[in-house]
Amino acid sequence: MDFNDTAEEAAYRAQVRGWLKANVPPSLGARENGLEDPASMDACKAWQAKKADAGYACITWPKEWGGAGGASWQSVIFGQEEAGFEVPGNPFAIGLGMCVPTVMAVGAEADKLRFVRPAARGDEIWCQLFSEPAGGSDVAAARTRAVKDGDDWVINGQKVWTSGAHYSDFGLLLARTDVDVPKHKGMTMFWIDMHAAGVEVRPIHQMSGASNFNEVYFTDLRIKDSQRVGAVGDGWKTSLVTLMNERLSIGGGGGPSHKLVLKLAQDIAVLAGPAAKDAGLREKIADWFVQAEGLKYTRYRTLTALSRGQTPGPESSIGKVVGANLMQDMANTAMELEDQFGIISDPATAALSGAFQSALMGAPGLRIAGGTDEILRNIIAERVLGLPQDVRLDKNVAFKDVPTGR
Amino acid sequence: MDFNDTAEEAAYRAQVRGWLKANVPPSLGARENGLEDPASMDACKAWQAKKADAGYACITWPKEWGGAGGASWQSVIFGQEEAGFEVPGNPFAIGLGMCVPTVMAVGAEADKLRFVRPAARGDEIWCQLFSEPAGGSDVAAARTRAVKDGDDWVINGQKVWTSGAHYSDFGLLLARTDVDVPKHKGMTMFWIDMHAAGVEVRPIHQMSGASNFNEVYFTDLRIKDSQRVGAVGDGWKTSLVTLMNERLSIGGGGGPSHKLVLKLAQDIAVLAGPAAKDAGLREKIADWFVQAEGLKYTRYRTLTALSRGQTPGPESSIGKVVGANLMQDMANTAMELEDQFGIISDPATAALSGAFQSALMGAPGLRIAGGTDEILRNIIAERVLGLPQDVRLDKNVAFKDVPTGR
Amino acid sequence: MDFDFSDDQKFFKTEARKFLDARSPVAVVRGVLNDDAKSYDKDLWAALGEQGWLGAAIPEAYGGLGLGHLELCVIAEELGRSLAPTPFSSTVYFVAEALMLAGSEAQKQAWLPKIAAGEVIGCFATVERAGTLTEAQVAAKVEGGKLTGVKIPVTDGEIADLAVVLAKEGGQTRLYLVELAGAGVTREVLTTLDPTRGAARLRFTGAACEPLGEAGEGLTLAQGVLDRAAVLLAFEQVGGADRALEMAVDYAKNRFAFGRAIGSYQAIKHKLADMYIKTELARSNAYYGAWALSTGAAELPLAAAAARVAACEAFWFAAKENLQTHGGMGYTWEVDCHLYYRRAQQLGLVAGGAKAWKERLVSQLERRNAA
Amino acid sequence: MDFDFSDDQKFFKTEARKFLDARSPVAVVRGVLNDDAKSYDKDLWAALGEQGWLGAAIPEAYGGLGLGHLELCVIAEELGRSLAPTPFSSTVYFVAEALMLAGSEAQKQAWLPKIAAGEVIGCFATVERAGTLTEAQVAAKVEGGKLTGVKIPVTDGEIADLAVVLAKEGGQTRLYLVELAGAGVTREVLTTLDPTRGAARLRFTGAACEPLGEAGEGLTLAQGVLDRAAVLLAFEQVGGADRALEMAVDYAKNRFAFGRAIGSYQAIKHKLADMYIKTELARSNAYYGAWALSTGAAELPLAAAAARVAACEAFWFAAKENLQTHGGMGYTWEVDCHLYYRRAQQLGLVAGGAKAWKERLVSQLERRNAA
Repeated sequence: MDFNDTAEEAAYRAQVRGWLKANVPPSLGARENGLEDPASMDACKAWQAKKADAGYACITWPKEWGGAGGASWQSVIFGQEEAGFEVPGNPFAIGLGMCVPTVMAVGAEADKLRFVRPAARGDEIWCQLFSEPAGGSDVAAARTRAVKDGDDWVINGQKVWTSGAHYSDFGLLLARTDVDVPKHKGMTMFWIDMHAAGVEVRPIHQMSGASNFNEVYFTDLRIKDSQRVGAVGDGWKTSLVTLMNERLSIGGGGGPSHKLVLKLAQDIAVLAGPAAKDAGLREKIADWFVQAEGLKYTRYRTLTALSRGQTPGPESSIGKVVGANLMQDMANTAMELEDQFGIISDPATAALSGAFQSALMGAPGLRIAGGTDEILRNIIAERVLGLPQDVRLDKNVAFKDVPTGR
Repeated sequence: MDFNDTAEEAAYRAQVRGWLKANVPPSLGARENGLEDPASMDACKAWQAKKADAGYACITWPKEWGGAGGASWQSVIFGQEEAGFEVPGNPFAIGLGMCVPTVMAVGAEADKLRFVRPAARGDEIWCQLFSEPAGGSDVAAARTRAVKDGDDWVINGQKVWTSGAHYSDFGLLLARTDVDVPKHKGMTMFWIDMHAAGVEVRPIHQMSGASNFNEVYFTDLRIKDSQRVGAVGDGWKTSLVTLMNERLSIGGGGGPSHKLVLKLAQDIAVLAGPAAKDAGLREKIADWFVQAEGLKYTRYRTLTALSRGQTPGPESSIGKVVGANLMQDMANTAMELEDQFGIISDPATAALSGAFQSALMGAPGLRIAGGTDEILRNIIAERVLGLPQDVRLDKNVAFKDVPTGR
Repeated sequence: MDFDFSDDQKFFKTEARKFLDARSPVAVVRGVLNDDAKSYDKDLWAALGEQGWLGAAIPEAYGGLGLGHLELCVIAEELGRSLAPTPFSSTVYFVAEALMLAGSEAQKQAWLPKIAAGEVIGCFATVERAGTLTEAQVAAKVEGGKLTGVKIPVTDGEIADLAVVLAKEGGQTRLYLVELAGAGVTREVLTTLDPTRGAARLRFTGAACEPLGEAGEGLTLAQGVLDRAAVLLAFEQVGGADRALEMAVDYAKNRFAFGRAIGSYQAIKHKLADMYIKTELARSNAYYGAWALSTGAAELPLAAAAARVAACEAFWFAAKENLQTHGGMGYTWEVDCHLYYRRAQQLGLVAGGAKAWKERLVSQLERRNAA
Repeated sequence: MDFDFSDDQKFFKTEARKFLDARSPVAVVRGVLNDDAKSYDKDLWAALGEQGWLGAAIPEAYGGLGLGHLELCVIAEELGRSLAPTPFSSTVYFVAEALMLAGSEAQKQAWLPKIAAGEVIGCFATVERAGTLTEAQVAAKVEGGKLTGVKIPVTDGEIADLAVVLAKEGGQTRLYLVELAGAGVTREVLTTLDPTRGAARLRFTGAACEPLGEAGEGLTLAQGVLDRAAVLLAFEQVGGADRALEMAVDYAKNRFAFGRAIGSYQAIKHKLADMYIKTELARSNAYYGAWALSTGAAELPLAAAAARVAACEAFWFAAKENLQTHGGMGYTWEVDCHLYYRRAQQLGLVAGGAKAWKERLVSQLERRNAA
């Protein structure tokens, strides 16, 4: 056991750090996705192109496709080092992490030639069009129809929870092409032009007030059969390729830490004296600490596997279910500690700029997005522990006959 | 809202108390079931007979069957008052609470005449033979076979978790009479003589060291068709009558209370000082208190419904699932507080005579017996909240074809 | 043994629910949520006054209906269920109760009839910063009948006419009545987690005030008011938890995933069973609190703490797990889950957080055990 | 980044498991459980000595294998998994570690080779009554080289040859070595929740003793030993939790109810997923503790506390919910669930309860944050 880099890792890290120091552009102040401001988006694209030229975009992709032909651990190290700088946002993550790898894996040769390099350089942005209102956790319940019409397909339906749909150029679409076969067998994958007529993007107003996601409506959207990604009826199989390409979640869960609770507690009195000396709070802090540290060292175990050239074990699946609940519990406890004052959410007035208040409003989304607590526990139970699937009434029956309660 | 008795209730309570003062026999020192000592059993029977003669046994039963034709609230008041005295144990509870009412409800007239009065007087004791090793939570999975042979039935199989089997005179037996129909339709109820050849009772050695339950084996036990209780194939329906007759659980969950934790804490120091002043412990005590008090007042709501002549609502179903987990959590916390010393279980040396240690060993049983945590939550979800049943693979298929994993 | 509401009270509850279903539908709640300039619904407030609910527990001699606190508990449960966006709790549970607990005959005569008639909105201004309310926290001062200091947050402070303020005079805590329309009072609206209920920062710079109760008894009387309010708020919380459970059950029966209603999966079933359990335990503790409140029993401080601790837990659990049961839809602005999530926090903090009440509960328990 | 055991260490682990599967099957554990006169298995103990495990972390200069603490962690995990009924932890994690931490060269020469060779059983005698170990608790006294006092409970005290005892001399705490075969020592066997491990009350009435470490440093050194032991015990706990999870998974796959494997019901699935989560978090914290222990890092006190807190939680949860998963069968003497339930308590208390360790953890955290 050794927390230090190997010689090879250290050399790569030094090289990366040097490059970043020399090349990170001056800050625009704007960060992350959802950038409506054209200047911010331009900065993101310029930064991605610069990384691509230097071999730091899509590090593990083959060089012929715009990558660097590197190893996973190099990608991890670059990510760690880049996180230390204030760089432009990354609206490319979903396209490069999920959509384009799917095209690379099962798409037509012409599509690969057309799409992969521009995506790697950040010239074109992709979004993923899988989730539907009636589907929720059940991606294979997609009802958006694609109907063959000569050499074209005509698309009608609705997708939901689509990140970045409003600034994407292309989308990877999972559509139902046959309702007379079982649900997993009647779907097909396509790529679509998000700027085409027949595509309408509407932002979703979240409970937190923000709009990080969209609904996407298709009305008689006509596409060529050449826009098919994989065979007709292979959509579910193809979607699994997409979902398996989901990037390893390396970062922390976000939100305030136990340190911030201790800081809060130093300024607050409870009945028996300073909150920082309250044994009940201290026990909770200890519980949170071992969970957060446990997740951190679990990620280190994953990185170690990568760095040894192994496939990481299932331990990485526990991160979100632990992190999201931790965040909700910590936020609630902190507000309880603030007592009546805790209700104030305005950053200018609230304790610690309202960090716990905004965590409280964000945590419910984190417990749902990218797999609910319940779905993740199913995955752990079935894929890690090998427990049997629940009884399925939606298999071996035509999609149109699957019970929907309506 | 009024915690006081109505005039009618108060009068009955006074009458009961007067009678108890005059009639409770001198203590033998022995209590409750499992009394191997013949003198103890004789005392129990004598006390039951005395109550029956005075109209205090089976208060709600019709007078013609040895009861007092009274109301539920009278039964509750008698129970409350009797609990204030040290009276002989009650090995009759299962028979009078579940078995005999079933005979009264669906049994043959001759059986009622033969069995009800002697049971009410305590002359004969009954046990309930439903649970089986392969059944567990699933009572309808009973495999003990009853095969028709002329006018007789021949019984082979095994029951488990039978309270009082070793001192019972009769048993109410749920047996499988047809394996070619769905599981709920192929069972029949019988009464059997526990002293008959072909019945063998073996105590179960529990993890706590005690043996409160038995296994009962049937080997070619031959009984008359007249011992049938209800129609052939109606066993499941009849068993529901039995289970619905289960006495309202009026008493508390047993085990140590939050008061005892506070007492323990007064004598113990933690790092920061006396444990009784430890905010973490105090928060837990508050949580336990509101749960225990919540259960107490929920029982009061049930009693109020009874006292108003109403059927109690579903609120009484929450008692055990809350109480058993509370007991386990409290015991574990108390032992943690005792720190290294907590491992000592010998009553002569352990803190507070090892009350928390024995609660720790008893709680797992309480979480299982009479419906596991999981089954009780199912019951609340389905019967109280009206949520749909889980998918059932054991219905509409012949019993012999129900998957068993073997 | 009679541990339930009477048939009359149950009938009153049914009527109250019908009334609120009609007058406080979710559209009214969202009307306040979506309008930054609104922190309560004036029409609904007027209607509550017309119903006589504001004076349900105020004696007839002071213009109330004189029904008693059990009836007020019934109203509270229904208000909590409907999320009614009004200053009912500040005015009735806090200010009217403070007047009945500590007011002189003249003060009662002056204010209770106006409260009962819906002419006066009240607020309870005790806290000045984050943390449990203690004597050390009170910096507001009265000198020569003039009040100076800052109270934050004050629920309904931005719309109230009359405030009950905790301050010190000569180093001793005391409660004071302050008419907020007078000179020396400025108010700033606060942004809070629950925009369907208002809150403000009140600055007093030499505002006129009159004592309510004796000098040196300010904190004790404030706690007495909090005990009363805690019981009534517990009923609001039980009402809210009950409605959140209903929403979750309804959604779980009708939402299908993988070909089955999600309510047929044990993860959902058992979550909702736990919601039911916590809500029933909270209800039973609230009933005991109601008994103690309505009979003026010595057990009130313990009963109030138990009611509050159980109710905070039940509503918080029901609100967050109702949202979780709704999945992605639950996280949208359009679906009502977040209204209950916000209100659970508002009610969980408005009379002080559960943590402080747990400490009070155990202190009372020690006192009882020692007696 | 290399945050895992090496391939060699993993091979060693596989071999250790094979060895214990053969030499410490459940029949051996039950042999101790069912015989009141036995508190450990002598043959197994001898076999562990022959394997060299007792000296795994003892330097070769003192007769050990000198492999290091990471290898000892590997052994600990497997011992925990198998419930091996021996005085391994008392002798190796406590007494050998105490000697290595605080012993003079002569003391190390005298005792470590004997421990490594399996000739000496050790015990760690610090506690005298219920509650966290503090200076105030220590009543045992040394005067003129003679020890007087009572230590209870002392794990393996009834079979040990050598005790490390915490006592006071001139009001200052200090550790002492006491040979238990000498005069002035009486022992009484204690009945505990885990009969597969022994414990005793030790009475010293003028027993000969020699100081281990400096005067005034008794409590600090004892805590240093506890930190080391906490990491090693955490591996035993992770091993036990892992095995309990395995048992539960196996039972859930094969036990049918209502026509389905009970492991297909979400109530069971999610319970077992939570067991897995807690066990993985405990494992990761234990690994960090192993790193700190094996490198002598300054982070050891914090890392040890985190490892212990996470491990206590994981094993307790796994043990109680494994039993619950087994239903009625789990509550019988014949099924092994209760062996893990008992051992989870034994390991959860033997180095002090999780509550006290949480306080230590936060103290260390404050120290680190302040630095």
